[in-house]
Amino acid sequence: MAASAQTMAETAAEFGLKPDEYALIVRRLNREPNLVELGVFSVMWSEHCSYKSSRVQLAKLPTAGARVIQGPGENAGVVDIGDGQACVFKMESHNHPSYIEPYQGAATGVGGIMRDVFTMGARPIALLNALRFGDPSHPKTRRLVSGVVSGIAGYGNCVGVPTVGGETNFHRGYDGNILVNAMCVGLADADKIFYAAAPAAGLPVVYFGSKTGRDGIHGATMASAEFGEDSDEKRPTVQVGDPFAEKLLIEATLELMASGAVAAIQDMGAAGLTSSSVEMAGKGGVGVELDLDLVPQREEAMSAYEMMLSESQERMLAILKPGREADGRRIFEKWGLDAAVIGRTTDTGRLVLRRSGEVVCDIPLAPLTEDAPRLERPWVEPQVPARLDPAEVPAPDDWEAAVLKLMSCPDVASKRWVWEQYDRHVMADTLEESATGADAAVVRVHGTRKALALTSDCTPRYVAANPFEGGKQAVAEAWRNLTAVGADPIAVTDNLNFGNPEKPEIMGQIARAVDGMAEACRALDFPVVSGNVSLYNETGGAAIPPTPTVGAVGLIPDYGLRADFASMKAGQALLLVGVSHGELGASLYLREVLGREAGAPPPVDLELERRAGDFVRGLIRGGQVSSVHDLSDGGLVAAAAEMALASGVGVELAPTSATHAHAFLFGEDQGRYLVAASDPEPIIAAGRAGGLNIALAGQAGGADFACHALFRIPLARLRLANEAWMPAYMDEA
Amino acid sequence: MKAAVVVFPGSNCDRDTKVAIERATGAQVHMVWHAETELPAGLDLIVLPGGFAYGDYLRCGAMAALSPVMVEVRASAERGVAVAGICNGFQVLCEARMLPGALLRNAGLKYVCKPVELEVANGNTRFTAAFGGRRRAVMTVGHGEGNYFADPETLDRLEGQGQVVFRYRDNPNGSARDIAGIMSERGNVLGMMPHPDRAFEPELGSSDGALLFQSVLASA
Amino acid sequence: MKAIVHVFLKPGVLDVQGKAVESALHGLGWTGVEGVRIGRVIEFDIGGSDRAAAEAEIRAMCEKLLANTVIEAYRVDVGPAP
Amino acid sequence: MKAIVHVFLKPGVLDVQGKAVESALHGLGWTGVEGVRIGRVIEFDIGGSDRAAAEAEIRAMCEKLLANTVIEAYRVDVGPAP
Ligand SMILES: Nc1ncnc2c1ncn2[C@@H]1O[C@H](COP(=O)(O)OP(=O)(O)O)[C@@H](O)[C@H]1O
Ligand SMILES: [Mg+2]
Repeated sequence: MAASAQTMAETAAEFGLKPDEYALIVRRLNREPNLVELGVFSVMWSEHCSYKSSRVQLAKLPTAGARVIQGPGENAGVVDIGDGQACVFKMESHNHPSYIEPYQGAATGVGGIMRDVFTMGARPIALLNALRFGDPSHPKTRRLVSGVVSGIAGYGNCVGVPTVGGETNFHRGYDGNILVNAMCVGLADADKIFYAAAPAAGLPVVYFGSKTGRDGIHGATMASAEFGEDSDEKRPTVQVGDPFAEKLLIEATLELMASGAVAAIQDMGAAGLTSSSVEMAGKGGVGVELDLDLVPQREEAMSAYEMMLSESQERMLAILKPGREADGRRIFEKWGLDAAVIGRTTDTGRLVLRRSGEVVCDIPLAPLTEDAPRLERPWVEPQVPARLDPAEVPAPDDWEAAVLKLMSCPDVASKRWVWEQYDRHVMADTLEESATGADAAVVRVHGTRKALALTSDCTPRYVAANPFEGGKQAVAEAWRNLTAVGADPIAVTDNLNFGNPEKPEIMGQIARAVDGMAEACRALDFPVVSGNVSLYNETGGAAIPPTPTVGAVGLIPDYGLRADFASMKAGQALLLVGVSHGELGASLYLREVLGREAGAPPPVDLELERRAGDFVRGLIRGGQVSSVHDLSDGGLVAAAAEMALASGVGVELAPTSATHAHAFLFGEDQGRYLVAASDPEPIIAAGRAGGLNIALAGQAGGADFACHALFRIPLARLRLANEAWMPAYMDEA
Repeated sequence: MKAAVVVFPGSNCDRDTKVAIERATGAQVHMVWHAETELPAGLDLIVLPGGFAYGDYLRCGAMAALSPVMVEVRASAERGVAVAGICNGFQVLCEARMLPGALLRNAGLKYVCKPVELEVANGNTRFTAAFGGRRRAVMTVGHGEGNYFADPETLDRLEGQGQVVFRYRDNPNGSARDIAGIMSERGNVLGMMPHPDRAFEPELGSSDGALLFQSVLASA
Repeated sequence: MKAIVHVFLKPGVLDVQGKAVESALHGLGWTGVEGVRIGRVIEFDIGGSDRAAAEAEIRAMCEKLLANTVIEAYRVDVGPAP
Repeated sequence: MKAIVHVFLKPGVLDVQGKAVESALHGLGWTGVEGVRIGRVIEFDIGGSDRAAAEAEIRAMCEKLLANTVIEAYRVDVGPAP
């Protein structure tokens, strides 16, 4: 600790602090920090904890709404779902750790996001995950897929929370930086939400959960650093998850909350003990004193620095009400958890740490949060391509081959190989999930007729082509997916995955994508209540495609009136709701069949989006239709094919536009739905009366997926094309 | 009917099982913590639920089989009380040697979660009487170690004595002779990998699991 | 003293994991590899200095918990403390 | 020749199984047991008779497949064919 000023400034640079940031610390302290203090500042001011590059951008997102109980700023967002109940949810990334050690990286990602949810008093009831991998032919991809999927399964299955949905994409843009975004949804009583702010001085600070080891020291700063060629050397930072400990932690935490002993509570996530204690004290405007000797330790001779920065998993910090230590002791003993009172809140406004009787850190708390850098990073307007005229895009030479190619391409092919490894049914309230053929997962609110609809969406190729439209589209698609099962969309969580924000082009992607998301959220009354930012997703200077993942929650008042796309019946008419211009820019047809990535993505008309959605939801709620599918990747062909496969009934498509049949069939125009109807006339009339485009697009029946003269494919063949790709790929030695 | 569901640290189908029994039979269901050394009096059914007791570390069910409450569970079984182990509970019963054989890693080496079609191989048991001669049932499985193993003589004996209660119609895990569920010689201890506790009403895709609990009710 | 316990599946029990590893090794070009078996090894320290007594204790642990003798066989080695 | 590969978590990496087994053994009354670590052992036959060459091959197999070197360390023993 007796390092010279010179050395400490150098260490600061190694910790990722910029010279001006270091100077600010010295000014605030009126002296040089010691190593522990420097460590505390460096993690609190890291991108991961401080959101220094993105805060200005995030401020643009709408966060208020009639149902919002808690917006961004706590561990998770909270929305009102009626009857005194609340839904608590958030999404978080574990990208870098999953690339380094896919199983543990993904597993601890799931563990971390669950802790954010039960920390607020909610029982986790569903998990989703949004995964982006590199090109299937990249030598690392298969191993990463296999490790990530078994890590998610290994953790979620053991804890006993169903993994009900998600997405899996492949693109060479993720070769060196995969994305693992996990979302957790929980249920709580609206009047029993728990927060992090320490309410007063003089209260005991209790540590409980697993012991502290040297896991992931500096993980939070690692998550904010670009990968170099030496990323294999960053190994010691790998954290190992213990889902069994997490399960005990959930039960113990909820029991402790129910006992009335908890005044404030916070999980130890990134930057563990540092960020949890700083945030609890900081939010409550009090100080905190910890005696680190009392922290349950797994390894010998840990320094104060190591203990403060350890990212050992499955740990919690709680501030108890006066005199309630005995409740804690009883509950921790029952669940076999390590626990200790490690300190108290104070009225000094300072963070004071002791180790072996010595004060090893004594700094004011305010600068850690208030002075955290908030950067107005420079950005440039992204270059966006012009709209692609359908007339300039060739039709397929071989229609049948094109349809089969599309349905078996990695992004569209069935992900059964993935989701069959996830327990989707535990808790016995899952109604729709990955396997059942529905645009959103549907999970009952236990013991009621209500259900939550859950989805996660982003189309990175759109965002790459036009960040603003792509950002809008991600939100609109999430809203549409919730609508397609009959839910009222309520609120959004997001995970902004981008490259290095110090580059103005990347900052431009962030700024415009967030603008697009904000516009869509406003237009659709779809506030953002929580989220996470993951930057520096670059290797060797190449950034990932911009990927602002949107997770969303909707409410179904009575799950008896909902829709899926697996119940279409022979003889039903297929109605297409929405406007079709034949947008082929940035489409899957272009990429997978023609091998081109070009053109503007389909624009989203938010006003039409809303009208079409409200109309379709009305049909579902009125019991007029029960089989609905939104149109997205692969356009009408993919949507109709998926309905046919899920329902086990053939479809004969009837292109309404004679010109450019391929643009009509493969175009990815937004704001559209396919609806199966036994009595189509009144629906068409009602739609048109409401000013909507609605037309007959096909007929269900037979055993083929067909479109008049263009193609006729037996369902069995289509199914094989759709199902075979992933198992064949994963089982290749 | 009076039933108990044992809760081990790491059980995660305990609530599901309670709800399933209540909805299927109207029975009163007690939750019994694994550290208890006594069970409620007058039980007609004890269920060891699914989950990952003790994290399934070392071997699935191994540590749970040594839990204090298992002494009473065994004693109750010896007195003829119906005991059912579902999924992880089946693993616990095998580890406790209350049922023969063992559950190995799935042949596909992966956790598998999916609906399976079952053959009711013995419809004349305390656990299947309410199937009323129905030979088919649908439930879901969700496990990584459900590959039933026993030596050939044991398998012959199980088959010969009608102790095979359920079979898979399309084996998801490599189980010997497609076995999905077996019972003890005396017929009062059942172990099965599929989840009747996730198949108790049509909204869940099947209500066949309710018949299992109703069978026990009828014999109570 | 240091205890080392090896636990393997008994010969009649198909070692699916061993089989999978064997075919993966073949796929990677190591075609000469045969008879792959995968087991568990459990190491721990145990007090006392009477080797025979320790070994008896450890066998009892195996019978009770560390191995499932329906499907597994075990081997116990006791050495001096490391 | 016979290859025996032991794979253990590197020091400092949380061994969740070891931790669980240790507390179970304590619960069963074996309170003197400490420092339980659980690993994998992989045994197989490998052709040839050049011990050093075989060992190099087996190390390559460990790096490529048998061990996850991010969190695990391994030890290779080669002996004569059984
Ligand atoms: N992209 C985003 N959009 C909205 N809110 C965000 C976003 N990113 C982070 N937040 C909010 O900022 C707060 C801090 O986030 P984070 O540090 O990830 O939480 P934690 O420390 O609990 O993991 C949370 O309330 C989170 O919801
Ligand atoms: Mg948190």
